[in-house]
Amino acid sequence: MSSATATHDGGSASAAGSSEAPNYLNHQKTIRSWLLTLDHKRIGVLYAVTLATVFLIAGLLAIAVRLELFMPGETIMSNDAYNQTFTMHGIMMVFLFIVPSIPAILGNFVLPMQLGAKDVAFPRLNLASWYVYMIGGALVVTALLVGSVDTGWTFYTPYSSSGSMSVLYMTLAIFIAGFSSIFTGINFIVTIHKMRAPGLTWNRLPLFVWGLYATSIVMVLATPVIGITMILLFLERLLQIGIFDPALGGDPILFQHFFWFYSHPAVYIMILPAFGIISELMTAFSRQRIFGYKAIALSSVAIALLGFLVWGHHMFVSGQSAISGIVFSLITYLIGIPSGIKIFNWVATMYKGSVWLQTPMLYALSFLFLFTIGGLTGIMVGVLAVDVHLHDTYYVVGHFHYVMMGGTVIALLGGMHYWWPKITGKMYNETLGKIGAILIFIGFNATFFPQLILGARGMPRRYATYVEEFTFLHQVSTISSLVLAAGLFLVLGYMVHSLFWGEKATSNPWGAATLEWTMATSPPDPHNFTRTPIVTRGPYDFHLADEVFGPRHVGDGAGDGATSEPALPRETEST
Amino acid sequence: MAQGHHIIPKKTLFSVFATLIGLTILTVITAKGIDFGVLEIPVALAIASTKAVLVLVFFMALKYDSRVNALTITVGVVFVGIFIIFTMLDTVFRGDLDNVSSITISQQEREEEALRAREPDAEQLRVAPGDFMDGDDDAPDDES
Amino acid sequence: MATQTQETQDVQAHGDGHGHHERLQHHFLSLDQQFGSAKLGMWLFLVTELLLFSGMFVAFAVYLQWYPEAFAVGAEALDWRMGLANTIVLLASSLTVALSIHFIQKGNTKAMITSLSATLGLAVVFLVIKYFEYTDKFANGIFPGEAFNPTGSYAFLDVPNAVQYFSIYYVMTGIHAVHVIVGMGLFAWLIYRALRNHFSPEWYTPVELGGLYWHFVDLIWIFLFPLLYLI
Amino acid sequence: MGNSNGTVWLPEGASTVASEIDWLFYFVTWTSLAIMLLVVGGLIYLAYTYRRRSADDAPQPIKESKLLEISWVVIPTILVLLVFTWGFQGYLKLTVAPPNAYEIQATAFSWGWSFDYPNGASSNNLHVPVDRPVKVNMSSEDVLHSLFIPAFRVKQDVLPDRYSSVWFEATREGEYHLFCSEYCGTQHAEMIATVHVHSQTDFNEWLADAAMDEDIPLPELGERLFGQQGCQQCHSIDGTSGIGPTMQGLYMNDRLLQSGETVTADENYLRQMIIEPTAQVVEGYPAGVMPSYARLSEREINALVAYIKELE
Repeated sequence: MSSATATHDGGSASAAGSSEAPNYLNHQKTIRSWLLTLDHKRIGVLYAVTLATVFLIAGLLAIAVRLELFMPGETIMSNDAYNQTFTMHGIMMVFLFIVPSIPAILGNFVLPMQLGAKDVAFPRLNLASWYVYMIGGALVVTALLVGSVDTGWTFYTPYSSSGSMSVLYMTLAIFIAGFSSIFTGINFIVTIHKMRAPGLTWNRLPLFVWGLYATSIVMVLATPVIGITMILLFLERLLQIGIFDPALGGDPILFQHFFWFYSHPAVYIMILPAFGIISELMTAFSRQRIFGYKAIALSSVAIALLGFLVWGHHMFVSGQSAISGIVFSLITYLIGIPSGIKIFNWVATMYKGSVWLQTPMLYALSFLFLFTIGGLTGIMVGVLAVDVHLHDTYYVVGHFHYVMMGGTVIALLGGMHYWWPKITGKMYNETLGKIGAILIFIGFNATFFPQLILGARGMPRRYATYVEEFTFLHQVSTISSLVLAAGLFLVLGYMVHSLFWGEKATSNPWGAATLEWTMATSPPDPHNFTRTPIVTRGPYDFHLADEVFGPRHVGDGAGDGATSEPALPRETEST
Repeated sequence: MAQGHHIIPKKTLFSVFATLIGLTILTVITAKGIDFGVLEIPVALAIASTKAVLVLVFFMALKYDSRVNALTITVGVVFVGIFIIFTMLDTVFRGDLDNVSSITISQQEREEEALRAREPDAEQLRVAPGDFMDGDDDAPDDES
Repeated sequence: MATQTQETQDVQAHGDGHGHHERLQHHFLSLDQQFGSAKLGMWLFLVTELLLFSGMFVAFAVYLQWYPEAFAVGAEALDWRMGLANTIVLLASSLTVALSIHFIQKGNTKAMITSLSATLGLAVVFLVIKYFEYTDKFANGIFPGEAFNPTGSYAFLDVPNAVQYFSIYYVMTGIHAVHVIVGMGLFAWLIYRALRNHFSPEWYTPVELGGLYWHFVDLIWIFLFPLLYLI
Repeated sequence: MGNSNGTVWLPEGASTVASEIDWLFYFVTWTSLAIMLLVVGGLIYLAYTYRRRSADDAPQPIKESKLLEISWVVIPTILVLLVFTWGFQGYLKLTVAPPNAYEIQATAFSWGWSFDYPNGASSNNLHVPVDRPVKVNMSSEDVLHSLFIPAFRVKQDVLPDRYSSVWFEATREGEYHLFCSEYCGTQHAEMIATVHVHSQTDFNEWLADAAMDEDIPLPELGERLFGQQGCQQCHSIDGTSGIGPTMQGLYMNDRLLQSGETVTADENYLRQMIIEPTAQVVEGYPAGVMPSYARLSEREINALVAYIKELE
């Protein structure tokens, strides 16, 4: 089977044979078999389809926002409509798209295979998480149809607790959708702890697994807090319980603490799995062991835990005490350091490698560029005195789009291209892929870099209109957003095309060395592997990967004599 | 079967239960009978935490269980602590730089009213906004 | 631990048909792995529950520090004897749950069923006491939020910010009570399965997990009692 | 607005703290740019130098450099701690108002601002004197708002039921934007006011003028003006005689003038006496003491007359 097959980039004959074998896509064909599936791969696909739809809707809302801002004054919609539009854009993008995106789609699909497991630990819980997500999503749509939610995705009280009743649906929706995250988080942690294949030690875990592990910790610890926050907000709106509304003796700043205790770590829910993907891409397309495996793996966990100690940096001008402002600011910087370590390590991974600039690698490189800007602008808004000026301006809008979209979405796109052959068994069009990646890179920068300047010049966020002097930069941003949209539609187009007319994929088109490529077919068997793999090397030990390069390379490396018995990967030599 | 299936003797279970009941009565006695002043809450929390540890260790069998489970719940407790401490870092010190008042306007008005009631003639007791911004002062000086 | 002899056949169905224990799901290698996974999953779930409650504890701590007088008055209005009774009831139910696991580990299904039924009964007692507490308060206009309008013997509660105390009281005890009700459903289901002889000393995971859940409900109450009734 | 356009990134700075914050902003920006160049340069160089030449490339694993790894932990740490310290010091400067600051009360509401001055003046725009520390004490009538003056580099949320404050010292006369930067509902984007920075003289003049509010009823405005303009120093309202005659019961009373004539103190008389006090001086009071109040606006004069009419 595939484990023993040398599959070079050009592909090998064995792949043709595997198309006859039953795979997870074709072994059952009814709609029922999809909706009741317990297979993590199928659940990943269900999520992929759902989340693509959400991304499309929320993206169109973003275009509407940009069009309204093309000129000062009313362009295409009233202030009220604008407020509802950006609120829906925020809520859908954050709660329904970015938070679940990478873990639910790629995490679900790849994680058990990278661990050499047949499935996640709790397949039923996994399916339940998708249904819970769908219920939450349906409630969001209900809130949209029933009334006007215009609170912004942050729901700051007392505006949210005194306004329209449809806030009730929205809080309920987010409460319920939160369980989807919790289920996924619990599932992944248990899976990583308990379901690793024989020989797969913690030091041999692929970095995507480490990223998902760190993410899951945050999901488990942070998501319940948004749950209770939403319950309290719900009761505040319904019964006026007076916890957050100052008119009733409550404290609006307390709400912000509750909200950001979840929502700041949520930023790490979004970015940590992206880090994982980038690690996979950098090493696979450099065909070089990742530089600083331990540093990258542990910095993910460090970021996940430190990420809980910095929420107050969203509140520097809220009126919280100065002492907490100072503490939060200091810890914010400490978090910048592990992020920096990762970037330097990724760049260094290419050193003496064999860098192959395929589409996924283009996304990885563009991630490095965009995320560095996102991170450095993050340092800027962490500076107490400067943040006073930049807080709640377009600088912040630009910053978090660089992190969330330039980081997470770009990594997701890279990951989708990378695992596309595994998921669908088809190759996408490489030329169109490269054009799309470049178009998105240019469109993205031209959309959001002007927003950084706008913000620093004093343009507040959430403005349906603005003073004349900001017009030019807004127009640049709006026009570029259409370029960005064109790039994304191009990707959608050739991906869908490849589903039907794409070239058949070999089991390991990239020559990657992790288990899902070396041990599974494309698309994989319903149970991932026909035999449970036994792991004898680190995930990026290309020089030991007989499955990738064939036995001729064995022994080339520094005479370590690695043949069949588990030569410990180098990272594990020192403790 | 192997680990995780330790059978806890009935005797252990009953003695833990007895201790828990004892501690419950102790917490009532300390709260209702003895005045600890500011230590009232710490004492009550200390007793409650002891009870919680007993439940975790014996009833929930963490003593005999995989250490990962104990670590899991410990991390949870630590983060609850972080949530409480970091939030209170704000609420306790709110207004420490005078750019935000430490108490609400309603509270200021109530205190103002209380002062008036005490000394109805003192016209100049009107409290100006900002008078309460430096924190702990309960009220403006009566003698002015 | 994991053996290296792997099945080669393609398995369609989940659960059984492997020649292993009938309770072993296909994606686990052993019952031990399956049991350990379930337990770790349960502990993680309890952590999420803990953080759910933590929000209320934060609100409690903040308002206690801001308005100690109002909180003292509020606690005064609660009947600590009822709180104490409920504490003892919950501790006893924790004991019976722990005993039920002890019994099934020894293969004594009948004693396990008795213990589980006792737990269910104690949960009912808890809710009945809670019911009397709530109705007494409601009758005197003590509601959470805007409707808060203490009358009768509770008129002394008409002080600023007492409403915060009772809002937090109702939210905390209310969500706790919801957990008790869920627990009752859980025990009813466990008793039903036990009656049908589903559990054995080799496999009693649901009892173990139900037990952990119930102990957690008890844990929360251990903190609620002194904080709400005694301070 | 303002006198210049500032730099590429930042608007014109018109307060004492602006230059320091701008310096910090540009320090971080240039350092970031340097790091960016390092990352992007390294990225392009490595991606090109080690580009894949054949599908069979099988590079050997490299040894990791401990020195390199330590250096990219230590150097950023030093940098961020430096920036933190500066940011923290700047924050203290931004937050702690000098004790001699001129205080203005601000009320934010959906969707506008009301600035109240010690002399009773009130305005929807913020007027401040140049070169003098100003502290704005704020509270909100409904939801959260935030006062943001980009040119001054200051911002502070405005809370309901709690006072917060912001201070600044404007360094340049001109007009600047004042935005609400905390989302507050439908017209959030229109909750814009203007900051007028005046010279001290102009400010005093504006202040005196502004004390005449347009929205309040005439008698009430009159009462306020009566106090603000110093009328009460000479004219009592309770019948006692001061430097000037009391205003109590004055309206429609017959007045014996120094000239010996008698006039009825009707509206016209009152008007004239405000504008031209020496014209018809009442017997028993010195002439020429009272200055002319012709600088008051028509409405203000009407207000004073209306007020006096009510003093029976």
